[in-house]
Amino acid sequence: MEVFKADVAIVGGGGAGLRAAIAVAESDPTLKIALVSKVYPMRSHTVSAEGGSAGVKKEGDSLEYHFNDTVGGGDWLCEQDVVEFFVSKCAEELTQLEHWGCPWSRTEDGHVNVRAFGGMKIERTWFAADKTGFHMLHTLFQTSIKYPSIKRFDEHFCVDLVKEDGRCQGVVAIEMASGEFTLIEAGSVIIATGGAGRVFRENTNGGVVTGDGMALAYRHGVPLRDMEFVQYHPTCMPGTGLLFTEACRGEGGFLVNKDGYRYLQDYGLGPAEPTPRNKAMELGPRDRLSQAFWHEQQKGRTIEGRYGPVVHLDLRHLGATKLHERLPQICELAEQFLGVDPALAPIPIRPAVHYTMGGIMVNGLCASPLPGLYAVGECSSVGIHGANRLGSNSLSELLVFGKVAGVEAAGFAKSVAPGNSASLLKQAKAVEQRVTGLKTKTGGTEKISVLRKEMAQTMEDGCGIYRLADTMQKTCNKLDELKARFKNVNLEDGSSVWNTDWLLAIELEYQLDVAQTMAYSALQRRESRGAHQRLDGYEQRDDVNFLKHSEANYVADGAPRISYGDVKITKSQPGVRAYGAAGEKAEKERKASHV
Amino acid sequence: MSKRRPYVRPMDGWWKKNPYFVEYMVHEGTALFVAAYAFTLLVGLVRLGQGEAAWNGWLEALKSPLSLAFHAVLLVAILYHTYTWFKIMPRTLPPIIVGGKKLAPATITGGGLMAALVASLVLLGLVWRIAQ
Amino acid sequence: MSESQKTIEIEVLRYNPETDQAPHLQVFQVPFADDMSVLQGAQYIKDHLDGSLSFRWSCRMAICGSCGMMVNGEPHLSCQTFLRDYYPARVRIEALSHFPIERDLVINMEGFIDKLESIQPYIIPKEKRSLAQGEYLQTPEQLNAYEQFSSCINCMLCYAACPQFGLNADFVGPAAMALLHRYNMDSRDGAAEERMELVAAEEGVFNCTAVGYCSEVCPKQVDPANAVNINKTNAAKDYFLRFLSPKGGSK
Amino acid sequence: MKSGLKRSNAPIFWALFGGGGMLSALVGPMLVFITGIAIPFGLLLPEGAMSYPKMLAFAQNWLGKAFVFAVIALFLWHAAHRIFHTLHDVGIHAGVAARLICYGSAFVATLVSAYVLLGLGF
Repeated sequence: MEVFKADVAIVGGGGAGLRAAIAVAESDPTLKIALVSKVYPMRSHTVSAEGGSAGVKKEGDSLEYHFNDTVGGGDWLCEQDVVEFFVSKCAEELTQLEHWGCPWSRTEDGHVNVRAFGGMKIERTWFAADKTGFHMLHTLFQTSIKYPSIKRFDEHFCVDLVKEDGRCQGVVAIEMASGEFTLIEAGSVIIATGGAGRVFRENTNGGVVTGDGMALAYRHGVPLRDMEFVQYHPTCMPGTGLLFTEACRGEGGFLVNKDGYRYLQDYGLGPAEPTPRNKAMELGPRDRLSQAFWHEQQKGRTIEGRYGPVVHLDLRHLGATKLHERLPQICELAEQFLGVDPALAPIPIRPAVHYTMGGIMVNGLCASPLPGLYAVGECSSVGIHGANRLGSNSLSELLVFGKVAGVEAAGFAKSVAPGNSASLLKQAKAVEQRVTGLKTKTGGTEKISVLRKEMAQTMEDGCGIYRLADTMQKTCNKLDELKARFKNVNLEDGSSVWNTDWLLAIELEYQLDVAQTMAYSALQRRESRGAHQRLDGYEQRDDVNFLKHSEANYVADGAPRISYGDVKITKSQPGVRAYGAAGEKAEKERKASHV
Repeated sequence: MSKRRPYVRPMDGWWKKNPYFVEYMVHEGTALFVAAYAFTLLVGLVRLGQGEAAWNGWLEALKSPLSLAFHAVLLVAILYHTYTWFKIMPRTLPPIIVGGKKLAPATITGGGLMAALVASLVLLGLVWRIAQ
Repeated sequence: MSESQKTIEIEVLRYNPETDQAPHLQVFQVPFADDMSVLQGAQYIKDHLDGSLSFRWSCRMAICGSCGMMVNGEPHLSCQTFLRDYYPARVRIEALSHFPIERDLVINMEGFIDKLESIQPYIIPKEKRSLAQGEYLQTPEQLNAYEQFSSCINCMLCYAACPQFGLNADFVGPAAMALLHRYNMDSRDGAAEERMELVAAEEGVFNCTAVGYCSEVCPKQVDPANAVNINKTNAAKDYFLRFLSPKGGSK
Repeated sequence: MKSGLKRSNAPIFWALFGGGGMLSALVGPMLVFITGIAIPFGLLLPEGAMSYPKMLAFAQNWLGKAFVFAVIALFLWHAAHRIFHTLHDVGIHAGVAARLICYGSAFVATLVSAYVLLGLGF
């Protein structure tokens, strides 16, 4: 087995992993960094982010406002000290990215431009047309090339962590091109593998978004926190789930039902005005908009499409010129996939799974309870998104906490003595034997594509926009059954070179673990908060019993054990989460009561 | 031991595999005709240097049907060269900004063809004057 | 739906280095729907007909750059190429031309990555600026000068369209040159002269014979041929003027 | 950046190729028409337009000399460069031999035309 000795190993080469790698390299150029990614870094799913990245910039905006929007948007399930740190660093990190070459869209005088986004009081979303994630990722990847201390392991698939003396000391990875194993010894490990949206059927996520890192940490005893909070993005393509960015609404798009009526005004988001007003109507938060779609469907006011009910995203009034300048990719997607020219016809859309708010439990410095193990980005739960993430906060999260994770992991790596190589290699060989066994064993009857589809379907049935105890219970049971059936899986491909059948099987095993944490956490949260909404007697938020983070703990060969942890409240006491005119009224009353 | 064995596909006959490449080879092939014409002129120049008789012999040769056919083919081939030369030009020039907007490729190609037309007419006019 | 009964034949170039001497074609019958992409066709084969088929894909929306393939001999992103444009005829899919095949539709792209790394694809500032000083000012016109070249998704369709790369794998090639040009044209960057060494080298721009197909197949309208050819002019200027200029261009 | 990169000498040949390509694109077809079709067959232009005295005078004028030289030399350098690359394209990577044949003949032709033109005097 190949062995590489690194100081810091980073698993995941998307925005968070790359930012962390650069932070390690800049904090100490003598540290060796192993950046392990199952795809070439520029293929990572950060690439698909469209709308933009939040950071206070405009006159009249303040850190206070960004803090309040984020904490309120998260339905008060946020770590407020972490949010406070986060909002204070966003603009600086976005400026750093500008210095590294990110082609931010500009105002006429050459400054970086900002746009409106859902749930944000003031325009503070930095953007690069509607390809923000693409430009951020490529800028980070290309910048990372400057640092000779970053050794990339591209198309290396991480299959386990190795531990010794109670701390994480490295990772084991498969070189996909050869099917051979590599042990990367490291003083500290950062997991930055992104979300897990592919456990659902209809989702906006790339094929790589399979929760690998979450499952790795979870199996080694690190809790997955707040996993029941899964964001449905309200404007996605029916059938494929592809995303039409929130910027469509930020630029002034309307959501209308089959009668051409802007239905959001019926759900406490009005009044309906012809131009976008922040935190109202189409610029409300994603959970509310997705829920409104569900209600419209119940009322029979949606449009029947080829892939089920849809509503319309109407951009016609913006005009072809603005659409092609501000939303070029949206125009391309609509034309190619749906045959719709957004300047001439409304786009059929529906909600789809987009983002996992929860993840690997870490503190505000990205450190997990397992010494030496850090996590950052969508795979982590650092505590800024709470029960519902605001659009454009996650790209900023990658930058702000990517840097934190890099600096912290570098410091930790320097503080520890080198591990026992012989013992780590022994562990790695055991991992190799176990993982290779998956493709060499015979007599299995289950097909991975079948198991995967059943998992995705049951997650959609039980953990959708609205949830009921009995369907969630069914989903939990189904996932238990699928885990049992997985043991009897049969691979069609026993080869070594680029064996994707094998890699998909390993991914599926990760996904089943992560899906279980979502379903079991959801079942046990008997309240409605943010993206977790119930219709079976728990329609209200319950701060007495559930102003708490859920923590899913791994139980070998069993269902996860769910425990609860406190939420850090500093300056914003839980209040009424209101938008539109009601939101403005509530804010005025809040201010008055403070005077 | 790695079991990787990347397979490199041969390039033989690549230009036959795509209409775009066929066209490319045809327009590259116009070079043969440009060369043939240049050699024809070179022969004429040498004959001119050898005196009046030699020159007149060359002129006579130009009047043969074979020469006519040859020049007709040259004309078509070099016309095609002109067309493709300006067709590819938008890809080879730095962006030309007029009134804040990038000049469209068709405009650049059209401009090139216009320039060729003007140059040809000027040339014809000059020869006309010399002939008088 | 009656469409579920329609099928289309997809012919796939298969290659398994552990069992095959050379690639060979294999035909699959795939259910056809008019909104089905070529990628979805390949996914259907993998899920239902032959789990050993290997190919790269991820985002499904033409931005991650993974899923480039030859579709009936032309380089395409398979996620935004639709079976309806071929139906009812058979479609042939193969690994991207001009690259070594690792397995089935998976090419070896290590050479491309080396090239990407060789062009110094990062800002080397003309003037240093601290974070406290805020962003560099860049007008929309200045952004416009390089924005198109920054849109490259590294899908490598242009390399599959470039016979000169096929004939000489050392040629830096279209996408890498477009990216190099992107940084040269960025108002914040000051390293065009440093990058000239590679532009003017034997591996550089003069391998290009202006076939132009790279720009035809580019899914993001980057026009890499333009980047390469502008740099021919730049390299020629540098070649002839290096004796005049006191700085002397590059070596 | 890779070290040990060797600067290509292509700019010389590429510049001659480009010059010849542009000149032949601009005036090539008309020249062929005039010298190969119109004058020999008395179309549009009188046959005497290319009579010995007229052509001699033309070739003795420095402008006329420059024009004839440019046309013959640049056309050939253009063609030589393209043909050399096309040989490479079709798999004949003869290297030095192909280079000598293509650029060598252009070079010789350039010398010959210069010699004749100078020999015709001013």
